[in-house]
Amino acid sequence: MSWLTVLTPDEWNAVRLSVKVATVAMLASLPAGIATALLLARGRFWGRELLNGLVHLPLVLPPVVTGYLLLLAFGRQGPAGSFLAEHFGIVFSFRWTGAALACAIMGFPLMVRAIRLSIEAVDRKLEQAAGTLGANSVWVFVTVTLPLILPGIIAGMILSFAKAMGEFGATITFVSNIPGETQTLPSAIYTFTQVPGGDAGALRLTLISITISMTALLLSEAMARRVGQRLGAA
Amino acid sequence: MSWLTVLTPDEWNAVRLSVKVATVAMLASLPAGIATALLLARGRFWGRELLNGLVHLPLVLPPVVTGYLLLLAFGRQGPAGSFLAEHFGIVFSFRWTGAALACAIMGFPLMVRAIRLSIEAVDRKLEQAAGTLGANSVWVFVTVTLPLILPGIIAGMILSFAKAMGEFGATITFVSNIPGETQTLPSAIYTFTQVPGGDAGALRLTLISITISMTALLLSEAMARRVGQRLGAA
Amino acid sequence: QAKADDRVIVFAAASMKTALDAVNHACAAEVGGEASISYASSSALAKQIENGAPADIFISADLAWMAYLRDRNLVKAGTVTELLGNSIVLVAPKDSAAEADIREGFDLAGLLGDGRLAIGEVTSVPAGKYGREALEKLGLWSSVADRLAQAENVRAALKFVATGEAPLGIVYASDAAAEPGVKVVGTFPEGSHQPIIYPIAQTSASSSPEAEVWLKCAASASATPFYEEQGFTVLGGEK
Amino acid sequence: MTLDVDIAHRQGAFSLETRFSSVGRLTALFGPSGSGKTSLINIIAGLARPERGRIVVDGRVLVDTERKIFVPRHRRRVGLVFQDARLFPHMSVLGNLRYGRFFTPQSQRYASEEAVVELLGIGHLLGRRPSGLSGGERQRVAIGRALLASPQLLLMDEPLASLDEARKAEILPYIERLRDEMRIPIVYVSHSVAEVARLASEVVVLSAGRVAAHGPAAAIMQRLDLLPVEERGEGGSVIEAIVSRHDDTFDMTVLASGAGNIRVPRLDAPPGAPVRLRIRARDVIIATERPLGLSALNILPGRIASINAGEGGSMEVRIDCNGTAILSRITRQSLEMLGLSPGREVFGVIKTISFDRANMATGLRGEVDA
Amino acid sequence: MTLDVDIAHRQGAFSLETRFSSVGRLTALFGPSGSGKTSLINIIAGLARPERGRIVVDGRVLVDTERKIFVPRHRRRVGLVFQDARLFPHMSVLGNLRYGRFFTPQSQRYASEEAVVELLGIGHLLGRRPSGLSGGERQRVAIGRALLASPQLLLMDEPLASLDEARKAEILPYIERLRDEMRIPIVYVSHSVAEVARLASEVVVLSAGRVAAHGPAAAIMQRLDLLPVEERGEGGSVIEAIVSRHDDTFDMTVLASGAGNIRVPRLDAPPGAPVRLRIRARDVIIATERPLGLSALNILPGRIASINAGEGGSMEVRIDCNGTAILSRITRQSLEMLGLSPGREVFGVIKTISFDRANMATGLRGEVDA
Ligand SMILES: Nc1ncnc2c1ncn2[C@@H]1O[C@H](COP(=O)(O)OP(=O)(O)OP(=O)(O)O)[C@@H](O)[C@H]1O
Ligand SMILES: Nc1ncnc2c1ncn2[C@@H]1O[C@H](COP(=O)(O)OP(=O)(O)OP(=O)(O)O)[C@@H](O)[C@H]1O
Ligand SMILES: [Mg+2]
Ligand SMILES: [Mg+2]
Repeated sequence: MSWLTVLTPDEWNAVRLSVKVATVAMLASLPAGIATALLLARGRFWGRELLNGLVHLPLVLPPVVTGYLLLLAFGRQGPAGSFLAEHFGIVFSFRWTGAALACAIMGFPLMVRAIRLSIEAVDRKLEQAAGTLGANSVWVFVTVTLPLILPGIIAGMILSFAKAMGEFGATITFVSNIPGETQTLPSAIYTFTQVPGGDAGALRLTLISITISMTALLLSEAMARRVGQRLGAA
Repeated sequence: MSWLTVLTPDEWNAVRLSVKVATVAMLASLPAGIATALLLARGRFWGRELLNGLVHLPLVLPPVVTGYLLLLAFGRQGPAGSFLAEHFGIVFSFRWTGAALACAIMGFPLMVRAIRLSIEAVDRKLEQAAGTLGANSVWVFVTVTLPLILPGIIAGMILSFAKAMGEFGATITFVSNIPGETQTLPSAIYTFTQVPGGDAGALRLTLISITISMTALLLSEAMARRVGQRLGAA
Repeated sequence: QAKADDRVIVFAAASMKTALDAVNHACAAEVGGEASISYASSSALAKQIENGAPADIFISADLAWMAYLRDRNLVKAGTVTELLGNSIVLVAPKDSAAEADIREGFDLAGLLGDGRLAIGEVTSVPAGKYGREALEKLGLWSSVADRLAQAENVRAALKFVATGEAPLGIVYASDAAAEPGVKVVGTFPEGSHQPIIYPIAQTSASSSPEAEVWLKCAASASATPFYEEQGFTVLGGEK
Repeated sequence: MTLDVDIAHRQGAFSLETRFSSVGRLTALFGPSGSGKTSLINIIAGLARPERGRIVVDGRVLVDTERKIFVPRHRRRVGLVFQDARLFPHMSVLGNLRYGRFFTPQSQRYASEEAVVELLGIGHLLGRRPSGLSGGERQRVAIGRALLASPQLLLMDEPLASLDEARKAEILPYIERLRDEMRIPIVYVSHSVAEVARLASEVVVLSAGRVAAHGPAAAIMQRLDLLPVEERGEGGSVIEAIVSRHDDTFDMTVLASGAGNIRVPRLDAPPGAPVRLRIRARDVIIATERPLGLSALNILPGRIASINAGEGGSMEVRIDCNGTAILSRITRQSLEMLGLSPGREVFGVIKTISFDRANMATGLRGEVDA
Repeated sequence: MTLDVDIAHRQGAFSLETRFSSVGRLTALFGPSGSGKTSLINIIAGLARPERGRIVVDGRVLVDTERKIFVPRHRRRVGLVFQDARLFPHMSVLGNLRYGRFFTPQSQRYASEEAVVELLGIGHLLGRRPSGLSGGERQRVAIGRALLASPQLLLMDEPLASLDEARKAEILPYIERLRDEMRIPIVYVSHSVAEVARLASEVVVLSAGRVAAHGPAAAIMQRLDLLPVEERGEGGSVIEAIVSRHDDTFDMTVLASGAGNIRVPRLDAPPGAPVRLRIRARDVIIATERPLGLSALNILPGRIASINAGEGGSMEVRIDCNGTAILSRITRQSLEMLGLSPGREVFGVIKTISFDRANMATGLRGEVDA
């Protein structure tokens, strides 16, 4: 591929890293995304609106602020960061895992909303039917609700992935811009835009980023179509 | 209110401007959002995937890039910008309208996806029923589809609004950060983070931004609940 | 002009906000009203001016973006002035025991331990560029090149240090002075890098006499205390 | 009405290839589950586009694939009562009912809201949402919604399946009135022979997507072999009569028919009104001499025209009463015991009580033999 | 089975306050649209939580609001055939059918997949999605899905409403077998008197959320006044008999009953087998002297026990045939003409042909009078 030769090793690293970070962010936040969507769609508990607000925060806050808050919480000295590092050996600071965390959090409101919309559209009578057939609530969820909300889950995943491919404000503020470790494509692109004459480089990387995202998007659409057919939509 | 006295006139301007920009961005993009969602959910035309990709671009691109592209296209010298200015007298460059445009575009993929998910969940048999009762496709849409996708529309609107309240990367790149004209809350917050000792100011504005967004969120949830009840959801 | 009123519009690097706001306030009487100051990164501002932004004055955080505009005749060459200077320092978290005498070959890597050196992005952020130049000059670059934590801007680099995320950082003296979470470990010697200069100029598109007045006022002795209070050195001299 | 259907259509493994032409005022679609009734109805309503063929209603071409005609559904003015009510969940019951009215020109509205609401007994539901209705209530609202759009052709897909008999009994006469007074052509899907016999002027029997039989209701009803085994008890002869007089003392009506006078429970029709009468074959007893001291009031003299073996040891005896055929179903044992054979003079004995409203229809005169 | 229900529940303006206790093997729920049948079924299945009350099935407390017991629906082992099929759209027909099996311990599975698929005639649909099924096909799959979960109590909400008579006739005997051989207690909602009379050992009549009548099927079926007006034609006496012998020559079966021998079309039951017989009141002719030369084979001597006025000029005559009550419905004219009065000796005349499968049930002996 001619791209390979056009890209510097650092840029090539950024491409690989971005895909890794976006994929991990998307997959790792999925269980929490589904759980949160479920809580928000179905739960009737105190603090529901608080949770809802919290989920939306990364959307509302300028990414720099989110990044800074992440730094305070999940940094080496942050309460969550030091706890996780001590007890689970999970370190975010200046690691690609931190980039994934930042991307996951930035994409979280989008993922949750998509899944939640799907959950709210589920015909609860089908869940009742599953219950009378002997399925407890976990099984009902796994065998009925989950398959029915697949379109929403797919939409949530692609939104999260796409957001991760474009996110850099929170990432760079949280875990810096270390080539090979935390320098994702958007960070690299941003750097290019900040130097006179960097437009060509920015454009090149942007095109790569677009190509990757569009491939993911096409994949997701194909998956959604298959799911849609399975659900018998016209 | 004590906030009023704490805020400088420029900051107060930024608050008002942000609300205006977010509201206008949300409302102005709604018709296009619905139309695009409809096309993507129902349309079977050449270029569908292209449109889909285009809609997702602002999510994928670093906001700075989006802002720069907007500057190139809708700036005073840009093709779209000069066309609109000449023929319709609509000027975006360095106006609050430009900030609204940037926010609308940044929130567009979120809005479209939410509405699209709702459209895909509509039982098309109900539309058929409306057809047999004499409604042509426009009436079917207005009287059946539209009310049924209201939850998605509300979700799309609040996502767009929240995004607009947090967006600054594209905005500041496109229309700069001119107090009273294009300085929105996130831009103002950003500026604070760039100077020593600005954290207190940033925090203050951030809290205001959160308050506004959470109010909007609560409103949207209340609306969605009412709509949900009307739809007879359990 | 596309702007709504005829206030002077200043495009300035974001790091100057505190000082420049004060200067703006002080000059209001002389100019006949406060200017509107749009703070953003120098790159964004330069590109906006290139695309017809209604700015009267441009203050860049480095010479490169000013040169970019001057090469395109977007600023009035005669008005370009080196307004302020700054220096870069090595900082550590305030409770750090690190001490350093910054000179050629000192053991920066040893001081870092297994931590990272926070710095502005070395190709795009001015403070990062100066930092890199200094490190190269002092022969330290190769020992820390892969130990950097580059930030989007110098403030973010400072945050890395202030939160203890990075044990050391290279930032402007002006930033270090105002951040209670850090202490200055050492100052990079003059001559270890290009002079740090914030140039100011009036744009070619600006025809407002108030803008000239504003520029003069901002560059005048009466503004000096405001700059110095924020840790800048005042240069004042044509280039 | 004339309804010409000649279409071919596939969906999945199922192919519908249907050709018939009905001149009846109410055409019944009859056939087992999965035989294509709903599919056909959907095609007539314009919900599905047949692969090939023509549909013409009263000279109006709705579909002609050859001439590339496909009238969109909202211009067909075809009312459709769906098998699954399909109410609009976001509208109240009243909103649902009024939906179609809006699209009907004032001059063409014939259905009155009060009358329909009253008829369907849904007055107390008007403010409710469909989600709060019972199955039968939902179906009633769906019927009302279709009626209130004042369609020019009414398609009803098992409209009464989920209703109790009392409710059915109230709605059936209204459908008769639509058919007769409003002269709205109707296509009616039903599994109930009683309903079909009562309402239909023509019957189309579908089987696996093909027309298995088709003709005037009277003819199809006499062909017991066309009916599902379990429904044969409901089959019999359909004859025409005229209200001769009312017997107020005993609350009865005397009908004059070709086969003689027939006493039935009181009918709400003026003397002279035409009446269509279904006489179940199993309700007809055959007597070789005029019986005495019997509670059955109708004793019709006639001559055996033919005898055929039915299923399960039963015999179908056709009695020619003055030129009108009456079908009787008896056991072979009775046949042999009484020594019945064609040509023999006998009496058809029928209880008055065996005629109930489900067996008598007014207003279909002239179409029985069409 | 014993089923004790004593609950109070509100939904919107509708209040359900139902109290009955059924010991029958199949309890029929009967009542007009909107009377609360589905609501009651939902509460028994655990889909709704009653505001107050108790539900006990065979000594197992499912709900007791006072003791704060509410067994969750998945632990009730209550199979529910919904009025609206509610198939899982994301599974094939086979997936739907097998769904419940997964949650049933191997030892408790009694329904065989092949048998159920065969019975319901859905073998050709197994690979399909529910969206590609016709209304009746969907309902059949729903029945199969509930059966294959091998429930310990089966609730069926108008399961056969959308099916044709032929299909019904195939499924009814299976339900009888479930009831009799598997001894699965069943609660069955239906609008069809024929179905209820055939299947039910007990009947609960609901009206506006209250129990209007309740008792053994035989008793309820005799009380014509409890039936909806239009269903009274279907009412009559339910008597017990025993297969006496088969008449191979004429393909008939002779039943021995308290009222005398009764000839019916051939039944598939061995001599000695108990049979339950519904004799429609309208099918019974009264003769003052033993009729001759009549095709009707069953002539039961008896004495008039009572005479009541029915609706619409009809009279209900109860004939005591050797201690077994036979109900006859005749016109007032016949009554006066024949000069009938209580105590008078008469003959009840009934055609063999008027008994069809829908009127005869095997295997319910001993529960008629329970
Ligand atoms: N969710 C609800 N909210 C309010 N009222 C309801 C709700 N569901 C049902 N009802 C009302 O409760 C009553 C009983 O409903 P139910 O479905 O039990 O009737 P049903 O006897 O099954 O009737 P059908 O034979 O028509 O199915 C009806 O009047 C109905 O309108
Ligand atoms: N969307 C579809 N795709 C494939 N096959 C279908 C589809 N819809 C219906 N069918 C099949 O077409 C046949 C006819 O269906 P249709 O709904 O017309 O039957 P019906 O006569 O109305 O039956 P019922 O009395 O059960 O409602 C059935 O065999 C059904 O399985
Ligand atoms: Mg159908
Ligand atoms: Mg019901």
